[in-house]
Amino acid sequence: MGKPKVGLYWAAGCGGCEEVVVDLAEDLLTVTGAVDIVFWPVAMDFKYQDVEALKDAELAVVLINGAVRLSEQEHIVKLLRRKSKLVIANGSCACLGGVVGLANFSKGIELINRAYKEVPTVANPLGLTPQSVTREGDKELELPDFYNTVKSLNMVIDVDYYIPGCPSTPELIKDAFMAILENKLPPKGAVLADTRALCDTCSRRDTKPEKISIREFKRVYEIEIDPARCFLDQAIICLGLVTRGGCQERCIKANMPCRGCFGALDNVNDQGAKFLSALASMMDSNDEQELKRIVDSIPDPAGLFYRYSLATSLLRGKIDEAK
Amino acid sequence: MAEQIGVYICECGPNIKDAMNIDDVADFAQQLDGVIFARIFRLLCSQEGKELIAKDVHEQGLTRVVIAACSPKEHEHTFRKVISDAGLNPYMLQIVNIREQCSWVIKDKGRATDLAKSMIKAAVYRVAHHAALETKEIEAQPDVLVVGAGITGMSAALTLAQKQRKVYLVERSPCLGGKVVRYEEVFPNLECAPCMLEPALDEVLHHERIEVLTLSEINEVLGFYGNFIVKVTKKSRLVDMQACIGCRACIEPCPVEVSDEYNESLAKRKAIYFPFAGALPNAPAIDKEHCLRFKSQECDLCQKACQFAAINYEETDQVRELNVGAIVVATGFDLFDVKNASQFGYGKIENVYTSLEFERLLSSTGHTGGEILKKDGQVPEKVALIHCVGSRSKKFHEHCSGVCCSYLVKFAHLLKQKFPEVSIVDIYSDFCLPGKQTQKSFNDFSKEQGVEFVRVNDTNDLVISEVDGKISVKYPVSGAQDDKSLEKITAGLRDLSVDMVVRLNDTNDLAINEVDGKISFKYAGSGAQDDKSLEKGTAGLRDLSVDMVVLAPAIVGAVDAQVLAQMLDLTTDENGFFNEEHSKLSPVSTTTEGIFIVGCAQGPQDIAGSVAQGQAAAGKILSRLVPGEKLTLDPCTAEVDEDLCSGCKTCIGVCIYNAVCYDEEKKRAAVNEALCRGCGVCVATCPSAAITGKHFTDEQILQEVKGVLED
Amino acid sequence: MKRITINPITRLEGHGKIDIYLNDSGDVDQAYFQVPEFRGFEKFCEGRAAEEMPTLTQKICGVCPTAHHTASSKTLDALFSVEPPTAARKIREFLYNSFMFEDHLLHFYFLGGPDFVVGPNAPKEKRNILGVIGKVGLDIGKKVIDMRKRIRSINATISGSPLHPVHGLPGGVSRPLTEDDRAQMKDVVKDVVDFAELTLKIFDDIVLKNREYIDLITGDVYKHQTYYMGLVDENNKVSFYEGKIRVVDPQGNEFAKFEAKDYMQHLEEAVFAWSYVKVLYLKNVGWKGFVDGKDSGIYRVAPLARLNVADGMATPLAQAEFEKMFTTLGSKPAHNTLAYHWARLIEVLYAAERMNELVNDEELTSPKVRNIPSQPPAEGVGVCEAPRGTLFHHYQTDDNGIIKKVNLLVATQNNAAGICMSIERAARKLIKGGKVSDGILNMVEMAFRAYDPCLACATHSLPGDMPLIVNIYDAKKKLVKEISRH
Amino acid sequence: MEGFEPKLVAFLCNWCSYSGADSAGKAQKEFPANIRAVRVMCSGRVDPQFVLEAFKNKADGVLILGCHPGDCHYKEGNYKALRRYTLLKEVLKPFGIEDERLLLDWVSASEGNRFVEVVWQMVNNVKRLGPLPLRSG
Repeated sequence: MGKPKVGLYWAAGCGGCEEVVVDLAEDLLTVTGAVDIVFWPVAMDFKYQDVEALKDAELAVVLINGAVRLSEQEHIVKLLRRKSKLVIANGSCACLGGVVGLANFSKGIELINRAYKEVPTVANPLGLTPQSVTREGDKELELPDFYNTVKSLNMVIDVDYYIPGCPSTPELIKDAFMAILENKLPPKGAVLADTRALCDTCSRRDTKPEKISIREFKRVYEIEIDPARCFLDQAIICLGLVTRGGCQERCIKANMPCRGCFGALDNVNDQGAKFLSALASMMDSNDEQELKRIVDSIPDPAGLFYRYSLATSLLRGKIDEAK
Repeated sequence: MAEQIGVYICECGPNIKDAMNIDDVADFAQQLDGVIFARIFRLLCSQEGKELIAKDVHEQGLTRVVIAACSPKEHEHTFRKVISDAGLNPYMLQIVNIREQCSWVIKDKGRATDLAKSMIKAAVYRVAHHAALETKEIEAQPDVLVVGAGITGMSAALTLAQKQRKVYLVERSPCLGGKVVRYEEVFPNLECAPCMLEPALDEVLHHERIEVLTLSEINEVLGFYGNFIVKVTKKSRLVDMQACIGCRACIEPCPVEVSDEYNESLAKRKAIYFPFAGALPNAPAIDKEHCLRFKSQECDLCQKACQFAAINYEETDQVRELNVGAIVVATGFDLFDVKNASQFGYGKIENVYTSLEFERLLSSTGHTGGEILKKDGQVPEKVALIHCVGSRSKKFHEHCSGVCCSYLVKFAHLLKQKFPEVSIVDIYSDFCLPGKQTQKSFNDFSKEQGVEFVRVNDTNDLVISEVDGKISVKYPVSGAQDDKSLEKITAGLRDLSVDMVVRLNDTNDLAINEVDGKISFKYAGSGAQDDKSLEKGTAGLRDLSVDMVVLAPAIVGAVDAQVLAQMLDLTTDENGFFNEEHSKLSPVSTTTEGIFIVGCAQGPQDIAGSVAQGQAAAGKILSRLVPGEKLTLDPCTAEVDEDLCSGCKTCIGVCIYNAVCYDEEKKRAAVNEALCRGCGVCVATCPSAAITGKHFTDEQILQEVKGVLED
Repeated sequence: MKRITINPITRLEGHGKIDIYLNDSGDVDQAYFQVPEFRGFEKFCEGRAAEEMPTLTQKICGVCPTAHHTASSKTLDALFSVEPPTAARKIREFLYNSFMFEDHLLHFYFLGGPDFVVGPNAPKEKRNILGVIGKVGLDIGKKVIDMRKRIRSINATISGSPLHPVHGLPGGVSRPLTEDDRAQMKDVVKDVVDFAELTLKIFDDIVLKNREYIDLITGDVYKHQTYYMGLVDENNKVSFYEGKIRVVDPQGNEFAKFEAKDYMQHLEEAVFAWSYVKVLYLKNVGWKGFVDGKDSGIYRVAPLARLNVADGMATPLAQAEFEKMFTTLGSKPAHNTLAYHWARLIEVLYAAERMNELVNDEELTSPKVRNIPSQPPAEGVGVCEAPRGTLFHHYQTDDNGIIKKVNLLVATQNNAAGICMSIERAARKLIKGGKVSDGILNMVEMAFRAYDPCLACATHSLPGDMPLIVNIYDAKKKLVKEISRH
Repeated sequence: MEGFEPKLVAFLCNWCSYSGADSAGKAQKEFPANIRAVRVMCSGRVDPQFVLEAFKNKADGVLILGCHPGDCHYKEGNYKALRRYTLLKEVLKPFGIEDERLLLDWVSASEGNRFVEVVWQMVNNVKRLGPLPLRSG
């Protein structure tokens, strides 16, 4: 038999995670030497049709980045699931819903209306919005349906492994490929990154005191940020303590706090709630009014704590209106 | 192997049976995953009930048990013991409270039945995730360290010093007895304090299982209940206590004179000194700070004077490492520093004394040998006693020291005894005379002196009656009130008044100055005063003249309590007293298990209270730290999974018991099971879900949540 | 009637779909370019903290996140009325040029280039980077990969991540550069000009020396007379990071020149039920449908447009290439869509030269990289030239800096109308008598590929959906022929 | 909401509130069958995830009951609960979950009456709101 066949697909994600595959650089040549990439829309002309032509489970592995937002994406990831032995969710959107998951704080229709009817530059006297089917004279044009709720990949298909990150890193992707080639994969469902939170590898951990007492949270633009000291000790919200490591402290090195893109750890069901719990313990008051004041110094706590994980949070987003 | 869950439903006589369709409930339970049977029984807590369960555990090979009955508060322990005796781990049990929280409160039978079902379902879900827990035991050291050899520490030490147990009594000063031993007579019955203490001092000094370490201080405390390691520095006395007979020959020759802190700095002492006459142990100490030899001068006068070669300049400080199971903190109190309240003129004006200074004036072991004289050697004619100095005031300390009124009464009494002619002005805002005898002694002293404080504050004299549908309160008049409601009082009692009683709202509003050799007072008068000379007085400032003042400053925690608090992981309140674990239920325990706070270290106390607390702490220790026995630890503690812990330290800050610590080597958190109380705060806080709360794990709780909500 | 559905299109960032309708004689009756993707950033950014916008909006596109991050950071400067210190300005501009350099090269070698380097009719499994490497040789291939890697690594040093920068703050950047950083940057920058010139040489050898390609570029299959828009500096030279927006008409006369904050007076969006992409046009000319010429508000942006609106390039080597291109093409503005590829490489050279200027700038390593905002936030507009065209961010917040309203006009939206026209024109010119082949269809795709469109951006949605399929239907939508490219 | 019987989860601290519920029971004070009690050692043990899990599992409301401030068996556990609760309330806003669906309150071991009052109050509030419509689609 020939080299293992590999596919890469890009659903509702920014595509950065496919750039990361390109960032494998010389390793890309190694990988492409060891496998046959038979499907990679951004870089190659193999077509959707070619995928359908494949036998079931003919692909050794497919890397899918992006969440599921449209009917078309659901259709294709299901097709790929059928065609591939392994499915790896690549990046925050596929694993957690990602930033696009923040849309779950709104209803689908609100997003459409804002973009196509309300923004100041739009000239739309007829109040048109994109339709699944449009008749133009004798012609009929289709668009995929826009779902009300953003879903992570594993809400739509069975996922074997997860490589989180916004974006993921070439190192993690290379390791994943190597694990597959050398048949050294961990148990199904594993997240192929660190098992501990970012603090474990954070260069600032030792500056974090055993007790942090915060009476007012600071925003990154409000103060000069000490480049060596734990952000939380500067009253700046950093999600590093609730976020899986493996990102190489990209943000920390740039003197910016963690925003949680690698998602929570194995035993945590809700990244935002867990972070909330830890952060609240640092709020230095036992008085209700004072606590409210401290909480008010956090701008948009929900948007911040669920930055990447809203779609996969326990509540998945804003509840519906009462019937 | 598959789980074998047995469900028992107690009828609890009619209590449960009649409130729901108990058979439905049993049928329902029978269907649940892992349940091999659901039995209904008349009364599970009965002997037969217990035997039934035990029998099933054996014969049916139950692996887990669910008991739907009364509150776990009633019988969780009972049933744990039952299954554990039957060979099952006691934690493989879940109690369902279908009595207090179902049958007794849900009146609708159908609803009660449904609720019972979902409660049992939740318990079955939960119990399936229970883990066998082992009760751990740790070696415990029965010996005890007592810090402070005042009357409190000594009584704790004496209570503790039983067979197979050693007590280390650490005292910073050269002598035992703390403050009390320096009082002459103590209220209410004017016992002679030194005489009262003498036997105790003697017993402590010669007790075979009490090791007294004078001139010693704690520098470091490590470990936890049952296993503390304490570093103590024992400063050199430079006098061999065995050789010394206390002849005092060495004192006179010493050329150095320094202020005598043991006489409240009212007098001078030498560099080699006895804290006071009769201080025990009966040997002087050399104060290195002032001794010329230690200022690199040649002097050995004391050594020359000693007939017994007791003086040894070579003796050096030593550090002792003590291994003890518990620590009793009896560090006593200090007085509010009146210099911080300039209106009292303390420290600026002669003959203005604090109560402790006055005690030394009264004391036959004091520098005046008990003579109360003004600085000019004259006898005082008019003495003012002032209550609540720096206390019961938002400006300084808000608390009431509780003993000042009593000892001021004592002072008044002793003054009158010594100089019947002296007139006393007692300036107070309220009298606090708690306890069995103090009020009585107050009354007795007053009478015996012919002093009558004209103020009725006995509410037993109240007459409450109904007049025209309103409640009327009649009460005897007080001669000296500024209370508007008492304005219209008859002055009938006034004539009887001999000494003056001036009542102020806050004695901290006083201003005391010196005016041509006399001490002048200014105080806010209150309009209605029980004093002939002030009879027609209207509100405003009054002048009144005395020639000696005794202040009763607030009792506060020892000035350096903070230092010790840090070493012991204790906290102190705004008045410098150590915080107890629970103000009512655990007044001498602290949040650090095995460390107890007694006497004035815990809060203002009189002598009896202090002694009682010392003995209470001793009792708590004796009941748990039994020589030869191990300490058993509740297994329901938190546990850190090092493979998940990122060392973010969030858990450490939330534990008030200091049970979670940070391992600097591994960069991981670790829970000390001996200190953990199993509250689970750290479990809920850990952002990595790396901490498990045994027997209340996330999984167990979530299974229960799932169970109660499932349709 | 037959319908050819090209769904999806490939070697671009984003989802695209083409429907070509053939009349009974097999000629093109009508062609549609559709974008089947949408995400709705304008809405879900509402309620977020303003300072999070640079790292939120960059998720619009993983290919040009630096463009969104930069536009967003500049919008925050305006929102909080705070000027970044010079050092911060220069750090941002360096990063921006470094990013343009890398992004344009990605397109040439990975996306658009293969059409020329391996040829439009080459077998499809060759029409990709690996094919390019096969053609230009592994040495150059390794050079390409290595250069990209080194550029990404300095971008990471400057901004945190090689892909999604995180350093942007209102009034500056989160971290100053050290001399060590500068040394690392210099070590890369020393090679960028040579590399740009090497790439231009490859283009020269493979494309410009090839008669066929020249005819293709200058021929009328890929040609439209439109307005052009782009950012220029104070000397009307091409500028990526800041400047004024200049619009020229099809004859090259200045039609408008305006500040970012005035964008609403000049630009408007049309909505079509059959596509998720909103089509931008010049408000003051108006929407006349998918037609070119002076009377149609359709304008184009990105490399060729930027060169068309500018009087030249701010750096000498790029200036020379600028002149060479317009001489070769014989007109300015040049309307030849395929010339986008050429213009893109000239911008690569400009970026390389600009990086050299900045990396040696003393101020680059000044520790002062932030001015803390002192004004309450209110409203701000920010602009920069993304690789694929002019990019506008516009935010309104409450006093607490919580986003109330967002509007985003994104690079490819500017070109959407142009792309639609180009595809239809190419289809009309290339498909005759119902004859379609893989090569022909690829040449239809070349019409949009020249723009290097980012349809992710175009819809503030997520790029790159399905590969291109061509189905030919009859009028009753019966599949009569399925074209396989094997 | 006619005929709607909400399901409420009540996390009760072992020392005060659970005993409070028991004393209501011992006094045979009627309380609604809508309450599903879950015992925890301390209100400070209640992980915000539990609250969300309860909602996710179709709870229409969640109560957290602990010892009165100052009376916590673990000294400060209930304050930890209060801190989390205050922040959780704020975080829940954009999720559209009405304020009355989550309550933190204090019930001591002796306050059987108070327990019953708090519970009835909560049940009535949630009845007014109707079932919790979790996000669909």
